[in-house]
Amino acid sequence: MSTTYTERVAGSALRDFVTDFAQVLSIATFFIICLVFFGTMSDVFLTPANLLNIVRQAAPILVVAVAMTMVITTAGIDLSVGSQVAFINALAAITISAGVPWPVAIVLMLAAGAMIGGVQGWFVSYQGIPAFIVTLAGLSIYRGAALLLTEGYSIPIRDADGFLWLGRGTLLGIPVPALIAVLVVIAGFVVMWRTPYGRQIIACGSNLEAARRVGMPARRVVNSVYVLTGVASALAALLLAARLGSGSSNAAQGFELQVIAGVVLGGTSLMGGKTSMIGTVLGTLTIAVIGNGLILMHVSPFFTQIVTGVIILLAIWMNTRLFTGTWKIGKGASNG
Amino acid sequence: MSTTYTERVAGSALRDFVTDFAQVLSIATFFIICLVFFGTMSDVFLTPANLLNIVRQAAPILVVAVAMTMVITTAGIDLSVGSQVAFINALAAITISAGVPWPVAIVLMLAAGAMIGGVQGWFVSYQGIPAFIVTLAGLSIYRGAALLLTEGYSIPIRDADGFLWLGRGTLLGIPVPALIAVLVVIAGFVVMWRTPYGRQIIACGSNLEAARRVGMPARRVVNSVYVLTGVASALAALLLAARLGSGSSNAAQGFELQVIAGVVLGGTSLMGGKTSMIGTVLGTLTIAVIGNGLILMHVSPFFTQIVTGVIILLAIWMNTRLFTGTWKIGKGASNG
Amino acid sequence: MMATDTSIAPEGETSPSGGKPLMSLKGIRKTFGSHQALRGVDLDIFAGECVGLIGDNAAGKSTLSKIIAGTHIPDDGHMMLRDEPVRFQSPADARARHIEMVYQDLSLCDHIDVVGNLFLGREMTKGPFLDQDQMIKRAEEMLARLEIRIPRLTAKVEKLSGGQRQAIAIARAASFEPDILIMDEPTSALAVAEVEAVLGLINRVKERGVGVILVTHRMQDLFRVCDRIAVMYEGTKVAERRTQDTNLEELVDLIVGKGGH
Amino acid sequence: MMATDTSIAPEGETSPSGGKPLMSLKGIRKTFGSHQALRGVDLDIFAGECVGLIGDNAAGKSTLSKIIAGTHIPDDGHMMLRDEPVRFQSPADARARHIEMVYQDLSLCDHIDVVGNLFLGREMTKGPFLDQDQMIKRAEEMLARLEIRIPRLTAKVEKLSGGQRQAIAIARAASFEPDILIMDEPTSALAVAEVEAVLGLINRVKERGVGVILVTHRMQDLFRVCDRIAVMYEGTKVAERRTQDTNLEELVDLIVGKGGH
Amino acid sequence: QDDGKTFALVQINQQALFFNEMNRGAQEAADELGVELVIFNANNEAFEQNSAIETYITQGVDGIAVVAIDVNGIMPAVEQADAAGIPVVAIDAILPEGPQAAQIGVDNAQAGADLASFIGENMESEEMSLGVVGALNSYIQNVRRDGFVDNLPEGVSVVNTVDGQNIQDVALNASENLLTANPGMNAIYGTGEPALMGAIAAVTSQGRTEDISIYGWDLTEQVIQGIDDGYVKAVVQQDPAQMGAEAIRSLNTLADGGEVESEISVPVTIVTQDNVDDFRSLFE
Ligand SMILES: Nc1ncnc2c1ncn2[C@@H]1O[C@H](COP(=O)(O)OP(=O)(O)OP(=O)(O)O)[C@@H](O)[C@H]1O
Ligand SMILES: Nc1ncnc2c1ncn2[C@@H]1O[C@H](COP(=O)(O)OP(=O)(O)OP(=O)(O)O)[C@@H](O)[C@H]1O
Ligand SMILES: O[C@@H]1[C@H](O)[C@H](O)CO[C@H]1O
Ligand SMILES: [Mg+2]
Ligand SMILES: [Mg+2]
Repeated sequence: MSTTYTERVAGSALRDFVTDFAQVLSIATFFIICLVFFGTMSDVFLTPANLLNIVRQAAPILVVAVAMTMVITTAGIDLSVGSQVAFINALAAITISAGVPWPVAIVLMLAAGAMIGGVQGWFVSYQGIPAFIVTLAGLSIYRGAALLLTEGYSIPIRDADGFLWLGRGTLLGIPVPALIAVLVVIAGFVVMWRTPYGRQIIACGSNLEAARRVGMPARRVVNSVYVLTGVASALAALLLAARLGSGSSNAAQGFELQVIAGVVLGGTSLMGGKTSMIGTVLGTLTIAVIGNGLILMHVSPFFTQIVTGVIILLAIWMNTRLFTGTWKIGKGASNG
Repeated sequence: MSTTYTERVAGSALRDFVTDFAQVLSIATFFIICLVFFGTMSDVFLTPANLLNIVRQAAPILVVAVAMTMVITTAGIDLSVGSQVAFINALAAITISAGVPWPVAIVLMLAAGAMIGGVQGWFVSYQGIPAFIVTLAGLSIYRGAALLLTEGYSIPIRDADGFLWLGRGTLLGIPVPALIAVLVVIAGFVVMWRTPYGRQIIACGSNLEAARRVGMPARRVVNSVYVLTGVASALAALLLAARLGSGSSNAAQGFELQVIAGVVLGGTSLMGGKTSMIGTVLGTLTIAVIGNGLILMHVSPFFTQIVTGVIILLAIWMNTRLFTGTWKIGKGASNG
Repeated sequence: MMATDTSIAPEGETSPSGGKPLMSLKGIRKTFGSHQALRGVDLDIFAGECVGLIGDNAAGKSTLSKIIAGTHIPDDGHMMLRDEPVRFQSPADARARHIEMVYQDLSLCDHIDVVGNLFLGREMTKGPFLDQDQMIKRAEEMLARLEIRIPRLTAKVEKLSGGQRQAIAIARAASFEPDILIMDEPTSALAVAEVEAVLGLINRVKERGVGVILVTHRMQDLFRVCDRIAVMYEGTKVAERRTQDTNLEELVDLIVGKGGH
Repeated sequence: MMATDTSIAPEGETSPSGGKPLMSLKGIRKTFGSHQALRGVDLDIFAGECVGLIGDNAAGKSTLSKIIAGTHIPDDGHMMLRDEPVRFQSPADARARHIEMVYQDLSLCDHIDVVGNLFLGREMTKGPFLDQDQMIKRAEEMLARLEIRIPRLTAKVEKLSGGQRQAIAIARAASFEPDILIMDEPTSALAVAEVEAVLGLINRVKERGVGVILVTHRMQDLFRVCDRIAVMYEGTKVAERRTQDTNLEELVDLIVGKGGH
Repeated sequence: QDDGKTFALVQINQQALFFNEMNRGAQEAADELGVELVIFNANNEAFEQNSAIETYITQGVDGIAVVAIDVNGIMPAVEQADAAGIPVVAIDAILPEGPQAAQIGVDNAQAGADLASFIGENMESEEMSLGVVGALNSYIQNVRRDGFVDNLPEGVSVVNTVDGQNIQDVALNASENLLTANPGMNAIYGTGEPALMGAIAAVTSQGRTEDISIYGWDLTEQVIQGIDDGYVKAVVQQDPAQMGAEAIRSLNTLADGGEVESEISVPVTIVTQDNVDDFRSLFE
């Protein structure tokens, strides 16, 4: 008896690529569709001024979304970022009003953010309390603290032009907040893509016990990502304060959901392990573009919320069908 | 050579009990501490009138929390419940104002809730879109729809005393909303504890693929829990409308976070599979009790948010340390 | 590209009964991304016989088993069950046709207790409620037959030892009167006595007319329960032997591609 | 309650070298809830030898292995490493002492690719960045030594076959020059040739002076690589034999409690 | 001095100066009268206001002042308080017919209309195209929007309305987009403090102070700066502190068995460059 042994032939690498990056490809496609659609519907939309506008507006969200991507990758969540932004934003205005030089104030605020995040992260990682509960408590605490600090006043920031430049200035024609956001995004991307720390974050989210077993400092890593959201929230708070020229406890309400929406839309999984920094950027920008585009199209404000929701849902739906291959006709169409 | 073979002696069953029910025991303990504390601090707190008050106030949250427990047990989430409440609540007011008899309106509203939930569930289960995104879109869509219906105003419900009784009346001295909530809680408890459907929900959350492989209708089950949050939201909306005597697009803002907080505080895990209906009830009531107690204690409103957050955090922290046994002194204190 | 063993004796001859196969697969293909997991596989299963399915790691054994159990949908190929063409859209379809499988990854629900996992998808009820007492009683019998000791049937399976978990998966698949029982490396984590119990179980169900597919790397077990052995290589079936016509060395050679003597 | 085999020859005699043990455990106990997983276990591991650890399912083999690897902290008992008392608070502590383990559940990160899992916790870097090219090159060597074929090293391990996954776990533990290598049922999912490769690997690392603990249910493997065999029963060590002084039947009897002839 | 009376003030939120000023006024009045004041912050949740009132009823406070989020929805609680013999006064948001003893504050619709006619009287050009930054989730602000828009003079057209959601940074983004979307627009109306703050930040940071006029509600330091700089033309300023004080004084009278006017009006001022100096002291 003779048997014929043949080896498998490797199929097209493109298929693996599409499978591996389905979610990013999907949000990228949809982002482009949005750009084209709004570009067609409004003359102003694709003007450099408007595009820069969008990036400047999205900058605080982008900055926090980068850190949030890391938190969510560890299967955690940080619901307190909006309150942290409000708190630091108020604290910054008070500090600067009190005469502290603004560069010093910036350093102090970033340190305060790191501390707040560090404490929350400690409860999550070393005490094993669900991140949702810890940061929900934080959401309440820091918003309350912001209220207490400002007593409802919005505190103007005066005589700190250098500081205000952070929010309003431009460098080489590009708004400073946009530049800062781009730097943060690049840093976040490189960290997650090609550093041992990024690898540790993914490992902790994929299989925390496995990460611990291979000797990774799993708890420290989990703790650290909350420090990062703290610092990022502080940075976002500074950008907002500089843009608004004031600090107020009213700032950044619902901010956390906007940030998380961008991250999840970009394909990072709330169950941990699955991450995409590019996806986060595209997800966040998509939401910003929709908000901007609808106003440019003069959609009635009574409809904007409905339209925004429907667009996001249909978009992700369409793209899921496109890229997971379930759109094949007939058999194999259902997966069970 | 002779070897001695002995069998293991089973240790105390109490230890297993404590381990298995750590989270419920912990929230129960804390709930009792809260009762005792506020009872000591305020004469009014433990009066039947106030306690019934608390249950009536918590009723809408409790009703939705029961359904939310099921959703979260499947590793899902429903962020749209607050918006659904606002939408149905506005719709109910409009329907009744339009002259539809209130019993008919109630049936219509519950059906509308089921439909809304069913659509969201379909996207989650049959289309495989993350529940977070689907229901975040829902959060936006239904709030927008409520705004559109009411144009930002509130719509009074008149000449429907039977309907208003649902929110304000009493039966045998107990407020009707409280009775309804208790019925829903009992139903939810029995379903999760002792029915095949409850078992399917847990299985889908624990290991969706395993549930599918043993022939469970996994997708249908996942779809169904969103129908339940839809119906529960509609019921909560009716309770609210009946209590307030009006429908408003502003109703139930931030409601989703309150509901989810109660569920998670009660020990149901956002990662799915781990569930506790009793925990949900205790978690929800704890938050309600803290809110009520702080009002009775005349805590400055600038501090309530801070105090609420701190109490929740410290409570869960204390209890984690108590019941997981990590409080043993010396070795074994750290788990790595 | 197809490379099935053409020189093997025709179907009828390798079958123990000479009758019609219980289940028959033809030209089954399955591709994941760029990877061809199965490149056209034919296989027959007869009632009352055990087919051993062996092959190198990643040869495609589990993929083929899952296709029979309805867990994967093949890209191409036909399946016949008792002469009737079938196309499973989900494991529920296969289970409805009395096809049960022990998965290599066990497919247990960690958050559910031992009893619950044993009866998963087939809970016993009393009225609308789960009949926990009845299930516990039957669970004890089911496990006793596999000689496995599990002290607390209401403990979550998460914390059980590897062997205990595997025994639960086996008990679950074997206890509900399947017509076809697929076992993907069912004894890999079991101790000696428990392996014996599983082999005994296979022989018992065969007598009842069940068709068994046994995927295993434990060559010595094949000769104790299998009537026929199919060898897979890189997504194809390269050989099929009656157990009595072959021996360990030949099988090992066939697996690694030194076959064809 | 303690039930170690008291009639066995004293330590020195079962040791291959007659020297001091590399690692020595005394009176190790571990309880989970109401369940006594380990009820006082003593065990020595010598450099350059392989100790087989066998026993019925749920006997406590994995629990004992995890204690040596720092994954569990014992409730009671002492551990000595090269005459120095040690108390591991985490696997990182054990890894720092060159103790590596292949876990029964493999402990892979499903979302990370093959290379990433092989180097998990020991990533190669170039400056502050991962040196992916270098890692891929070394990963190919690591896997080749185990004769496992994995077509795409940048594929997520999630989708790999059972045997491929196990090979990754083995390669990871064995490739970084451990002093003590604990393998909890490392060959359960491997095909014939791959099992041979692992047994060969064990013999090779023994020659380099590594102390190996092999937990397995494949009795025949024990005789190919082990110098000494410890038998566990219900959380205790009931017997210890030099491989050359025992045989398969005796071991099977010892496992099920018919021992002591 | 202390006759042991306790009054409750049920507030909407504490994130705007308006409410905090009201709280301050109420507190000062309470101190003056020697009564205790407790304040509840509903954080914009309508049903929390009802819950708080119910709790105060059980506790037996001597009077309740409420700034309603949902004017219809608050009524059951108001009726309950009345049934329990506790006097209720409403501040700012006008409640429908009911047992409340007094309505204190501003007619927001009327004030909106007044601002509209102010624009009519002071128009510098024939045409004005105006964008509205509103807060659709605030009943009071919807009233202000409609009162204003419905009474705009000839020549003024509303080109776009955006929703600032009563959050400063949201209002800022919405205002920026409003500016981009309507290059020809030359005026903005902000219906409340966050909306106005957002509009001001947008106009200043985009350097549009030359060609955009801003109108709106509620003074803050930034608004005064804007008036000084000339691009903020007119702002409705209420006297929230006085509203709060009036509420407590009324409750005190009512609790003592007295009677109060059913409508206590606290007039608004339209603040322009002409009279802004009178208000500077508020922010020192
Ligand atoms: N869901 C999947 N997605 C992508 N690739 C898959 C998937 N399932 C299996 N594969 C690939 O198909 C090939 C065959 O896998 P399969 O599990 O069938 O092997 P096997 O013969 O059971 O091997 P083992 O003896 O190691 O269990 C492997 O290369 C595997 O990586
Ligand atoms: N984390 C844990 N929590 C609770 N019980 C546990 C835990 N780990 C192990 N056990 C219990 O301890 C006992 C011993 O388990 P262990 O995994 O050590 O057995 P084993 O000898 O490795 O068995 P197998 O051969 O089946 O792998 C089992 O009864 C198991 O249920
Ligand atoms: O009435 C108030 C104030 O005027 C302030 O603008 C904040 O929000 C509104 O609801
Ligand atoms: Mg397999
Ligand atoms: Mg084990």
